Amino acid sequence: MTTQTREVVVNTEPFVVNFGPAHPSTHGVFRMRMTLDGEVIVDMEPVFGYLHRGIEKLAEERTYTQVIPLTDRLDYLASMNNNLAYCLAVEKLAGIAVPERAEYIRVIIAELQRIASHLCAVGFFLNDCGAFMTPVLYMLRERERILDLFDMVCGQRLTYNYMRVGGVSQDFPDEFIPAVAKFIGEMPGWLDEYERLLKENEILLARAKGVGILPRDLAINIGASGPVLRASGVPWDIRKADPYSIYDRFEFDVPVGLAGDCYDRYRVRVEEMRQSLRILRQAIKDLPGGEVRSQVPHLIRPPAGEAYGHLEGPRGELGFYLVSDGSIAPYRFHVRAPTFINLTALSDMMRGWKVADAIIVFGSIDICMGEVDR
Amino acid sequence: MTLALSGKDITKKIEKKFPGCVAEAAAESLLVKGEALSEVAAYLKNTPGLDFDYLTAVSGVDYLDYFEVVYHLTSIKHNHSLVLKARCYNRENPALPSVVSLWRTADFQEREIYDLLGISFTGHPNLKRIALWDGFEGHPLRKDFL
Amino acid sequence: MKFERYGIGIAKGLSVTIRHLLRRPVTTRYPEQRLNVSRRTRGNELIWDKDKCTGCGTCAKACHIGAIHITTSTNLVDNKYEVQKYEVDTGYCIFCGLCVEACPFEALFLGYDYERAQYRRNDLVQTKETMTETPQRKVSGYFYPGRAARLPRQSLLVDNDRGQK
Amino acid sequence: MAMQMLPPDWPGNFWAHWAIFAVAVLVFVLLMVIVFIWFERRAMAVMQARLGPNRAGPFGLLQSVADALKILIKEDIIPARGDKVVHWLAPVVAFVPVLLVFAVVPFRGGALLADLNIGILYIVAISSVTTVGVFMAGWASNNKYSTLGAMRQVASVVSYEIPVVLSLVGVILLAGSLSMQQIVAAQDIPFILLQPLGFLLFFTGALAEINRAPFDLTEADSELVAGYMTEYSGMKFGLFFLAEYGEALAISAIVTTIFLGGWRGPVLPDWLWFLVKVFIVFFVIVWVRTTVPRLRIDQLMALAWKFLFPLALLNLLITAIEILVWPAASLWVFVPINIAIAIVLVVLWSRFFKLGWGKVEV
Repeated sequence: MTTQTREVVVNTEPFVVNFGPAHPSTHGVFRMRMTLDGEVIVDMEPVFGYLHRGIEKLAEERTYTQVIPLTDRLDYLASMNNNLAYCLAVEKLAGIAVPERAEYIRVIIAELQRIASHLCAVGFFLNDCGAFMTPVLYMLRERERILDLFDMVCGQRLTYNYMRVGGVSQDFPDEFIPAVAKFIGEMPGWLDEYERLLKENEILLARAKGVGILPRDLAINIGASGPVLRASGVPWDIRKADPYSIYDRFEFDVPVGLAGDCYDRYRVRVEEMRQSLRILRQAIKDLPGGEVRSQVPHLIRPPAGEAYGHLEGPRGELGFYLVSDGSIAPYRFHVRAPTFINLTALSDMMRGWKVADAIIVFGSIDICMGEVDR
Repeated sequence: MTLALSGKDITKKIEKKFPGCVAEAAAESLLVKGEALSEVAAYLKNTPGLDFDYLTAVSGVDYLDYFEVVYHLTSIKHNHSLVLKARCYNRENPALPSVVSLWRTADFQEREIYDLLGISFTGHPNLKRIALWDGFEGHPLRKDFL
Repeated sequence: MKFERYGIGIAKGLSVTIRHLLRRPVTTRYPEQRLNVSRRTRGNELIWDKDKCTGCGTCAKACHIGAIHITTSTNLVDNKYEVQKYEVDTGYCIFCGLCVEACPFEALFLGYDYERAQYRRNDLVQTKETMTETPQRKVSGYFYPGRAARLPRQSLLVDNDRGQK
Repeated sequence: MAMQMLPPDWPGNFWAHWAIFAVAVLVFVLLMVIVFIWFERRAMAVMQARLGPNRAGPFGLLQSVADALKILIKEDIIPARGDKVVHWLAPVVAFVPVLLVFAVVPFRGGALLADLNIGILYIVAISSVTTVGVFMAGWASNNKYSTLGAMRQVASVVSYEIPVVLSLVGVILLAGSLSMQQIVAAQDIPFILLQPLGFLLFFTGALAEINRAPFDLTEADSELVAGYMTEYSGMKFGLFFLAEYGEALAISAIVTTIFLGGWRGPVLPDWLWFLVKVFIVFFVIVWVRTTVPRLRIDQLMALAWKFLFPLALLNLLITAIEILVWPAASLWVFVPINIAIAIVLVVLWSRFFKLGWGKVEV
């Protein structure tokens, strides 16, 4: 990648622009204080906390089951994965076994949620590149199919509150499996059409290739995770590295980018959607019968101790660090939010690029403010 | 499968290098004295056998008579993980050395612990509140915050 | 910008959008056309079965916001407390369904209706009288598969169902 | 089709002609802008698998009228420390040139307000005055986003003026005169076939000048909120909106007149041909806007100077050679030749056209 060095002849004086909390493309309330020299970004300082609700303090006065609706509100675009990560942490803490059918149901739901969340990420990223609302609307149409399935399973479209410690709250209705099978059959077709819309578009290539590069060692050093880390060439996926629940029974591969620029992050997310479809096909095929929830008292009282349960969410490694003092409420509830940590290198990735690139780099990290501010 | 290294066999290695800095070695975690934190952390990151190059999570806990900061370390190369802990006992202004120079992922996380729990990290590039506005007094996640 | 693809990528994109001219729009016109909601939908009201309820208050304890206010008489009539006041402040309630799951006597259900917006905040408070099951105020099949069977089938976008008139 | 040409001063004396056509142009532009706004929202909606406006009036036809009324009633905020007079004047300076452009566009059977013999030169001159209005808006709003947007607009219009003008010169060579009447008269073969490269260059350049589709940098909503229009509300914003769609209408009318043979057409009455062609060109503009992402400002510049400008010169050279060397040959022979040349040139030029990657060491 050639960089032209430019000695400043005319001494322009950089001015500070606030890409403020209420800005059309900040995916929520997030402020970027940018010092600009003309169009070029000299420095950028992220400011957040506008959506801070103190979820970690709230969780300390709720029982282990009552915390689940709170985890819905963390990363509201992938709340099934939040529920699942929390339940994995509590099950590790209290040593609760999960029946076979519940494990399969959890994998099916988590992978559907990953596709829905990646659709959001890709749609909003392409919209930030300027394609006027078309990718977002195609994306919403695809995501609508998945939300219908979730509505059928748990009655809600965004805050599901579906997983429980020890399994899931309700079993699938009998028309769910045919609907998912139909979805898995059609989705690759829709995905191909979605890709043909913008995948090789020259203007998108020009805008996204080589822009906002996160080098490999910086990606590891800032603790990035998920598509952001994998796009920089690090094949680290918790489902493969530390397989939780029954992910070791499915074979799928982990797409890895090369250059770590915005285009690679976009490509890695689209490839991951295809891999999720592959997992779904295998999970649907051998879904066993049986119980969906193990015998767990309504007020779970895990032994005093601590546990760190994590899973591979669509945005990265989502972890819950729980400390229990033997009472019915968690003593300390800490969320390892992937997008909060992926933002650490945002200013390094933006320095030197133009204002238009800042929006694309920010969009390609695919943050969710509910999780960043907690 | 990420192999969770137990505190005991790591202690032997560390005791050889830095005698007397390991306060207590439990089965799956390793408690280090506050002031020896940066050397041990540097040692864990740079020695070829261990090389924990990926700090997954930094979490602060308020146990009323002391504050505890928990570092979840992972090594991407060897796929093993370790839980490192450090405590600070005085409640007025608890302080710990910052590990931002080793892992930049601690930058935002330490700022958040400073903001919500009040533990200040010496050596942090810009230690100021991250989730709350600057004029806010008090640290909400402390047990005695009402 | 490398144009060595000579604008083929742009042409492919244009072919996708033009093809949509021949397809039916996916959206439904809400007031005229309505989609059938899921049989387990957590509608924005609660339905309470007076005679099955023993006044034990488990639902009030299960609610993590304290939206259910219940006061019962102190005497035990054929091992049931007579419930004097049973109110749900749907302004606070987030419809998570934990109370419905917690009720040991199947006396509490979530509603099927989703159009309960009010103009004043205290109209949102459901009192004992406005919580009984009526033909308009149907019960959703959440957590009770038996009741779900009576509700109409959900219209799924996967089956290209745009809802009926 | 016999070309019944209306006499230039049709109803006798000059002033009656001027009055009738001035009113005709005003009504035409305002009515067509209202229909265009509805047409664009409807066309984009269908292309995005949704419905588009369908509540106000049958098929949502009164939607843009409702928008216009809403904007009229809206409060008109003037930024406190902005330059009030310039802020008030900017929308007028941006909208009036758009109306002036229609003075030379022949509507039906040669009926037009003023049959200037320098038709195209007049159009190119007038259409660049809107940029002054836009920059006044950017400066007067005392808002960082507006200034950035306005500067981008000036930079893009200045650099796209040259390829646009050069591609028009190719057409003038073929038609032999600047006046729009003669150009339409000379188009036995629509110039789009004779000048395919010229059409491509003009269309791309024109899109950039009215900052639509891939070049809508100035009010790129994902970056600069609404560019130079950020501080405008009420009727002033309405005027800017009118100006934007008026320019789109102007470009469609110019492309129809110059490249698609204006009002000439086999079966349908001539005024209908003009409308159909204008709507086809506008549909292409809307179609491109729905699909294609936005260019960055430095890529926009590089495209103008390194890609369109050399190609425009080459196109001019080739057209000139063709005219000088084979004046007698029937023009149909040139159609395949020109199309082949256009393809070869685009392929050849895009082979080694590469943008700087825009990362500046800071």
